[in-house]
Amino acid sequence: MIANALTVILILAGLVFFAAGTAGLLRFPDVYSRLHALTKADNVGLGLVILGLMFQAGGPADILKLLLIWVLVLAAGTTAAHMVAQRTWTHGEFESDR
Amino acid sequence: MSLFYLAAALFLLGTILLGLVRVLRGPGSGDRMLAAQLFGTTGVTILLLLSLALEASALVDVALVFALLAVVAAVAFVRQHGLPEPPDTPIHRQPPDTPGPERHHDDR
Amino acid sequence: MNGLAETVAHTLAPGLLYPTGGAILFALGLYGLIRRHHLVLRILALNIMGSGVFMVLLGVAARGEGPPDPVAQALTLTGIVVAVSATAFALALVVHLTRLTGHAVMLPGPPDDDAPVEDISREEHHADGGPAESSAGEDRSA
Amino acid sequence: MNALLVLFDLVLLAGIVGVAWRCLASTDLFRAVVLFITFGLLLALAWVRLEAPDIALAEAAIGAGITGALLLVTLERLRSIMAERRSGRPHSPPPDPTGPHALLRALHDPLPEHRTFLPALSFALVVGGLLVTALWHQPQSVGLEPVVDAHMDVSGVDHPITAVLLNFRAYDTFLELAIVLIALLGAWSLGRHDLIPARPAPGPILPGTLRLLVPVAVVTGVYVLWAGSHAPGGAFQAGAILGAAGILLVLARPRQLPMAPAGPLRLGISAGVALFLLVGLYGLAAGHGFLGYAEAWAYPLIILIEVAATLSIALTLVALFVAGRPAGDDT
Amino acid sequence: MIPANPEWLPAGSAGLVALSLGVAVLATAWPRQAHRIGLLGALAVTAWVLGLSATFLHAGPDPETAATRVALGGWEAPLGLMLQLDGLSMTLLVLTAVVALATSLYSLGYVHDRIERRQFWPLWLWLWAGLNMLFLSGDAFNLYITLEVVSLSAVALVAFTGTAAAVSGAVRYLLVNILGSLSFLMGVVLLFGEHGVLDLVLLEARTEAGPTERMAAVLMTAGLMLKAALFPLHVWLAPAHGSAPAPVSAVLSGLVVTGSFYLILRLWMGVFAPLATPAFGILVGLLGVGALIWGSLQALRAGRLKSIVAYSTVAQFGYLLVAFPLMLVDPGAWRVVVFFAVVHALAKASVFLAAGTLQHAAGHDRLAELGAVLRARPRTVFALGLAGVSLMGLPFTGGFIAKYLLLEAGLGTVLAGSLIGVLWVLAIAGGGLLAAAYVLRMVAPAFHRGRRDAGEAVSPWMDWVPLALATVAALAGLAGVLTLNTLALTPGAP
Repeated sequence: MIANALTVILILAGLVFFAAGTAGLLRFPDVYSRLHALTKADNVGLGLVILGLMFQAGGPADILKLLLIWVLVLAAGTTAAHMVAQRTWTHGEFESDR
Repeated sequence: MSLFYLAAALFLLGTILLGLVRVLRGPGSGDRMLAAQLFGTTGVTILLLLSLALEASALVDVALVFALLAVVAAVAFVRQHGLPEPPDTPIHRQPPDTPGPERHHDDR
Repeated sequence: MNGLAETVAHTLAPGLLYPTGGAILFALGLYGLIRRHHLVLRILALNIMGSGVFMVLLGVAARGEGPPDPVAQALTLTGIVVAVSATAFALALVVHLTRLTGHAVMLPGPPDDDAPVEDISREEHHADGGPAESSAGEDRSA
Repeated sequence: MNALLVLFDLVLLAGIVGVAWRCLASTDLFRAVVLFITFGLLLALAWVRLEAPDIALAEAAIGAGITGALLLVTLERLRSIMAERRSGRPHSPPPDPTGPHALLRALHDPLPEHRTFLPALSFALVVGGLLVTALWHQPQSVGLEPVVDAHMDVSGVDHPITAVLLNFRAYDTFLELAIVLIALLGAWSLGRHDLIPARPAPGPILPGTLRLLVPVAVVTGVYVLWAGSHAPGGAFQAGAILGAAGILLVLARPRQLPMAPAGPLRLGISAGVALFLLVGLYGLAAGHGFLGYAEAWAYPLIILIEVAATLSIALTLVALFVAGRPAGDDT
Repeated sequence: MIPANPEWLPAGSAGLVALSLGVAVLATAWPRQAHRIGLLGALAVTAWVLGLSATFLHAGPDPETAATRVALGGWEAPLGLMLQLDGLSMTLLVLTAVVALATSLYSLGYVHDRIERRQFWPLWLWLWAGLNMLFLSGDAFNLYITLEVVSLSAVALVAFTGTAAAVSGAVRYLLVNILGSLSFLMGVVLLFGEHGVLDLVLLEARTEAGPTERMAAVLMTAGLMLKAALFPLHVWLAPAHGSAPAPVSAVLSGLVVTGSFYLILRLWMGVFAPLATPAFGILVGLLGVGALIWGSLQALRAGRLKSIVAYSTVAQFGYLLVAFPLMLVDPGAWRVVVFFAVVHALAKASVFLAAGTLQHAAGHDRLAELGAVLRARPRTVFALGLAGVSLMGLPFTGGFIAKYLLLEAGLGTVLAGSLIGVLWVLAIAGGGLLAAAYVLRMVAPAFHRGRRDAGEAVSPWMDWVPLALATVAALAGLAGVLTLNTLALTPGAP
């Protein structure tokens, strides 16, 4: 019961971060600030949801899998943010027309 | 409980659809790539939630694969072949140990 | 009233909803294929049509009560692999065509005209490498 | 629960169709590609809803790992070719719609885009409408599920889809492997490859990520392959994951990696079909029919074929990504 | 002589699949020896097919139970996949073997570059294996897969010369092929959704004229018509066939297109038989008349030798469409149609091979400038003419017999009181005249006075193979009775 309640609370908190990430993606003025929005959702939003889901996991293997997913998404988010920022920095923001 | 997971998944699906506005508007390719990256993360989360809502544990594996390969598109986006690099940008101020000799080995 | 509710429920069951979506995707891909001339977009349109076919197949397999039909899922998997291979090959062809002609839209295909036709059985056209090679090679060394 | 599921389905389908529509209507190729990647993500969710986790797994590996990277790199290749042409030698003029045989060409060639709106729309509407009508009239056929279920105990594996793919309809799967191979042979026949140059990493982040991802990808690939005998997974999904890891290496390698020698590469890409064929011939000789197995041998033979197929698929996908044939293939 | 044993047929069919696949895999894995593997493989596969057909004719399945069905992996339909060997597939397998053997021998001379050989042979062997599998397949989804094997390898071969024209033709061909395959697959999916089986025989037993069948018939037929370049979906054909290397053009026009047509015929004789109505037949027949006229006119105004031949394929396939309404009146007419397709494939392949020889000698194939080479190469011109005569349908050639039988069937329609039958008869007779006109266009320069110039030396293979194949096409009439008898061994067919 407590586990369920914790799950619900953590997932709800995670959703808030996702919503904030999307809002930032839509509202922020340029790429660099939008990067921040993205990382919030990646790191914290998914992290909270996964934390919540761990309370429902069947065994240590499942927990490990969930943790692995989180680590992988963290790495992907970090790399993607870095790459996009770098490309924008070197090539400018508006070079998509082809 | 599964109703809650499903509702959460539906909410996240809604954020993806909202985020599509950024892909459509751009304006730069960086913005679009960022949005795609966010969708990837959101998709992983939706899959995890659905795995509980629909009681299908295999979906965790699907989420794992998405998480694993989320970075490929971003890397492809940045590190492409023959990208004409405008001079006088930060990367060019570094010592030019860039692809010159290596390309030689590479192509033939 | 009850009958109406039942009809609606039947219509909204995944077994009917998704095949309908698949049919829409198929038609949409067809529409895009006719309208768009850039070859990359045409390839995307064909992929979308393919996804429509797979969605119909999986939707049809998920109809009814029991577990979904594994044969349909196996066929879909095979179909997806075929689609990916064809896409990769098509993209390679498009890149090659662009290298040769400078644009990635379909050339008008006047069937006869005096477009030079290279004959691979003749020696002088390929001192080293294939003819594909000799034309592509210049671009790369440049 | 049911109402919410229906809502989920409706939103998902609307999203899928909307993304596909915007993708095809896009004037910017990059936007079209990003939308197509999103389309793949949403499709995976649809496959999940249709109780097809195997397909979702394949879609994840392909959509995220293979097709997305392939399309992005194709755009970049196209762009660099165009840039080279603009700066270099003159290029042939774009197709002229009013040449000497304009009428003839109009018959042979697509109309200009703005004049196709009505014909295309009405054609697509008719096709879609007829399809929907036919689908709505279909009965709820049981399909082949009971038949497969009745034969699971003699198939050698516990996962029905793997049983269909590698035992009941092994011939289709064999030809599927052949098609991947033919696509590569076709790409190779176009010319030598055009490798993306190695570049030193611009910071510590990418190499660090690579060091984490590539081993995890290998482990995941093996896991998915192993899981295939009793749960969603299998040779193609595993091959696609390993292939995506290979593509990542090709893209992000900080320095030149040794080239794969041509002979072993040829053997590697054809190992899957070759082994499959040998097993099939053995079945023919032993009286189980072409591509048949003795019941006791089914499991080990299926695993053997799957391992070879995984390796071949992974290699072939990476080679398709690189596109041209290796220089060593011509010596 | 050992008496032929009907028990050999299943193993023989599976063995044919395994053998042709084995040759292709071997050539892929060992490209350096690909041409040698290919030559040996071509001989072996041809021998195997001929042996199989001899067994089939002697010990053949009795016409009642008819087709030999092979359960692959020992799994019977509906669970497993079945191969299916009957008179129709046997005839086309033999046709494939003859044309493919000729093409292989020709390619020994045509593709002689060391590096090109390695690319050409594996793809060509996959194409051949794909065709063999297509004719043997008895399962709707498997047909889709084999169609893909055929079309991907065919596209790669079209792009083979690597010129802008060839690659652009290949891209068009690939897109058309993928579209056709997807349309076909959607039809298969509809049928599977309705009936829950994929096996053609089981499907045939379950189909009736419902909305699913109608839509599936439309989708599958349209997809295959695209692939077969049947009028009006033919626009991709000339660029692809005209710019491919000569042996590839020969196989595309002779076999690949025939393969799609075979499938249309098979589906309409089996699964979709309940849907065939006279109105539908007349519609198809009108398309055929359109194809005859349009293709012939294009062939008459084309400036390049290979384009003329490519357009004549569009025209000649018009005959096959015209035959559809005849088949509805006289159910036995389908055998004549297949016989016509066989003769056409042989003649068309030899014309393309001869054209390839001339193109090689002259360095181009612009008809206006080919005179000197034509005058200096009587052997090739003779091959061109002999095959052309067969295409026109002059007496004593295979083409004559085929057209004669078609006309007979058409007159039968008229006698049966169908007014529109007159149109079919006129089309069949008039098409022959148009064919005569474009064939004469091709060979006429040889009889003008003028300079002779043999041009580039050609290998003996390229010199003799077209002539040999053209002779086979001309003599195919002698095998007419044999072919018709073989075809009679098709189950469910009148």
